[in-house]
Amino acid sequence: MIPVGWYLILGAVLFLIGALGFFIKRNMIALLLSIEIMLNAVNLTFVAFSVQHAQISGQVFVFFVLVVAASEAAVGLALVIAIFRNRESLNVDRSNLLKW
Amino acid sequence: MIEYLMDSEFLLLLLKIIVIFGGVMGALAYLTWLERKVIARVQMRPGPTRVGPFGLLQPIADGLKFLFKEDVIPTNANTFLYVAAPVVSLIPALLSFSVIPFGPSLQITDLGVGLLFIFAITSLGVYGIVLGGWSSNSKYPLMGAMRSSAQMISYELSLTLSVVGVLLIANTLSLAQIVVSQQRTLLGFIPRWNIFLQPVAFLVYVISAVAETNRLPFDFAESEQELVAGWHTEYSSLKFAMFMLAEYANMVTVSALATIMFLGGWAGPMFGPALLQTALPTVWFVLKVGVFIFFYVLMRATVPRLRYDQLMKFGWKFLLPLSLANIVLTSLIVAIAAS
Amino acid sequence: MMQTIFFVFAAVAVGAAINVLVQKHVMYSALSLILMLTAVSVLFILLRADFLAVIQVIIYAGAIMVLFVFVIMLLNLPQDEDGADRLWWLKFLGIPLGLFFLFLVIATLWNVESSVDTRAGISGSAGAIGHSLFTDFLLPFEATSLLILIALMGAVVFAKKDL
Amino acid sequence: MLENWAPILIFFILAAGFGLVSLIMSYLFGVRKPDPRKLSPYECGVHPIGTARERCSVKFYLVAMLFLLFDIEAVFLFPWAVVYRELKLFGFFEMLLFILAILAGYIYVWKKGALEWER
Repeated sequence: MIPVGWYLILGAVLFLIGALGFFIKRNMIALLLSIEIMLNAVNLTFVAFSVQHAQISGQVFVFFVLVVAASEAAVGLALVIAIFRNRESLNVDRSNLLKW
Repeated sequence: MIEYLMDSEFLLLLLKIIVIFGGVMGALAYLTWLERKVIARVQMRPGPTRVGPFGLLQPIADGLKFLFKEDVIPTNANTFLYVAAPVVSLIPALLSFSVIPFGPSLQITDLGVGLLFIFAITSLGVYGIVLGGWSSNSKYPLMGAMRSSAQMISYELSLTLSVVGVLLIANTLSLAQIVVSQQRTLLGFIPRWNIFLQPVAFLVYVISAVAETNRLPFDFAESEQELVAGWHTEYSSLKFAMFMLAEYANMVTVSALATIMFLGGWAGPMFGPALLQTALPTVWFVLKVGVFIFFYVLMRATVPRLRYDQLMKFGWKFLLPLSLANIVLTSLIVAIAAS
Repeated sequence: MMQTIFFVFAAVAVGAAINVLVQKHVMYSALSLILMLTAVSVLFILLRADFLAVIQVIIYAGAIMVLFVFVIMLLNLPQDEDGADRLWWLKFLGIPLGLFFLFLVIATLWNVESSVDTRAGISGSAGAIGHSLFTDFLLPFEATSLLILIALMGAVVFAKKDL
Repeated sequence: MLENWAPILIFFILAAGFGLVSLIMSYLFGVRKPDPRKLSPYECGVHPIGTARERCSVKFYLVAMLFLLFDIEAVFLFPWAVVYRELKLFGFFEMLLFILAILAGYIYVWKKGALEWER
């Protein structure tokens, strides 16, 4: 039916889109969204490989990825709120106190 | 492909889908009539009487009226989201009926993860509210949307946790199998329904279910004295009707889920000829759901509204620890009984 | 039939992911991401990972994205602000590098036995995952609780102004 | 397995179709007499003051964040409950450890006052 390779290629394409978004976007929330795209692409790859090798552990790992994504979103958005309070902007280039 | 479509099994499935979809739609329409009648009786009024006998044609008249009303889209609204929000709200509400077992054979599909599917679908319902409130670009809808979505997610948590106790006993996520697991008896005469095994979970479930569907005494989304009509203040015509339909559908879903999880689903006394025997389970199921709905309506007619901070405090500081304690206790008892 | 469904939802996923980048307003990006997540969960169903498909919707679409949408509503930015874009040249660097990366990945995938039939796969039921999770992956599971604990504390500390 | 999901796709198409048809019907049949006052945002009859795009309380973020992290816990409980009969007391203690860790966070959040709604 559907070869596993298709899922892997789809995962790669999605990961690429996420990575591109991380380069292109300047809005902090959009950056976090790009990370979510990448995590999802990895999830898809995990599940595809788990099917290919007939091992459930790949799917268990998706579980852990979900937990990491959730924690990342919670803390990341808390940071976004804290930065927005100080800077009144979400542009990552404006948060440059530690640079020059 | 063509053979599959002409397959008798597929035709049966299609028939089931049509029966359930039509039945649910009709039931939802008459739920509004029932609610108005019951509330009117509680308040010593006759309720709708003009359209048809006992006002029975009232839902149809309401529907037609909605159809011909002006479809207002406020200036500054994000038009696309504003139009999409009612549909986003309605689809998940209706979709959960596709896994609910109305009888031993009257179920569209029995998923292995049926219970979680319903939770997943209902958790998407929040977006209809959030988008409706946000895209209206008006103050009351925004506040109403924030409040009611915060309320929904808070109570979704205790709702989810309360059913874990049942799962510890049933050990399956399939809704039909959960019903089947309750078909024995306790001590020989009490039906082995989970309400007797998990009274605390049932209590938590019922309270969270009322809050989850934004009904009185927890209807902060549209506490009319402060927020007008909550997130759908700006909505009119069939869009408004769709929001209402989604609300009633959610009400029926949580009632049906309560029946499945705690009240033995379609189980009930069986008697009479074979034809009656096949229809009876569905009758019992509908009756049990009906009791729940009646309770809902009675609550709306009699109980005053809480305050918003009381609601959040109650959910986070009372229901959540209570349901967690129930899980720990239940699992301990099950583990000791198993070993 | 299966292939049609696969292509439809793969196209939805890719299109929605691209739309996340294209949209000017973050709210639309977030909503587009929700669409992508749902499409990916349909793909999980095609891979017979039923349990993960619903979990993905519950956690990602039902919780993580709600948090995003809440924050966007909370800060209520009018538009995607531009301006001080000091690293504008990254765009021109990023796209060719990304395409190169994609080329590398696909070249690698070419060597994977891509003909494996997903029908012969394992069933990702709740029981199978639970069994593996609570026996083989017990330590990561318990470590997860610490991660959640730390995230809880960190988020509260950052978000609350006056503690 | 997959055959179980096909009916849901059909049901989804039916529900979505119903929604779309309703939208189109109300667009076709509804009267339309627009008027700037009618189309202005509702504000109890007076002219709207200020914008609706104001910032909300950070409380809502905290609620969503707490929900997210507790939802993860709930999601772990589901597979655990399904395989619980096989795990027996061992399963009880591993989940107790997990719940205790989360509970520590819950108590911390409570003490920090993130669950208080009023100031």
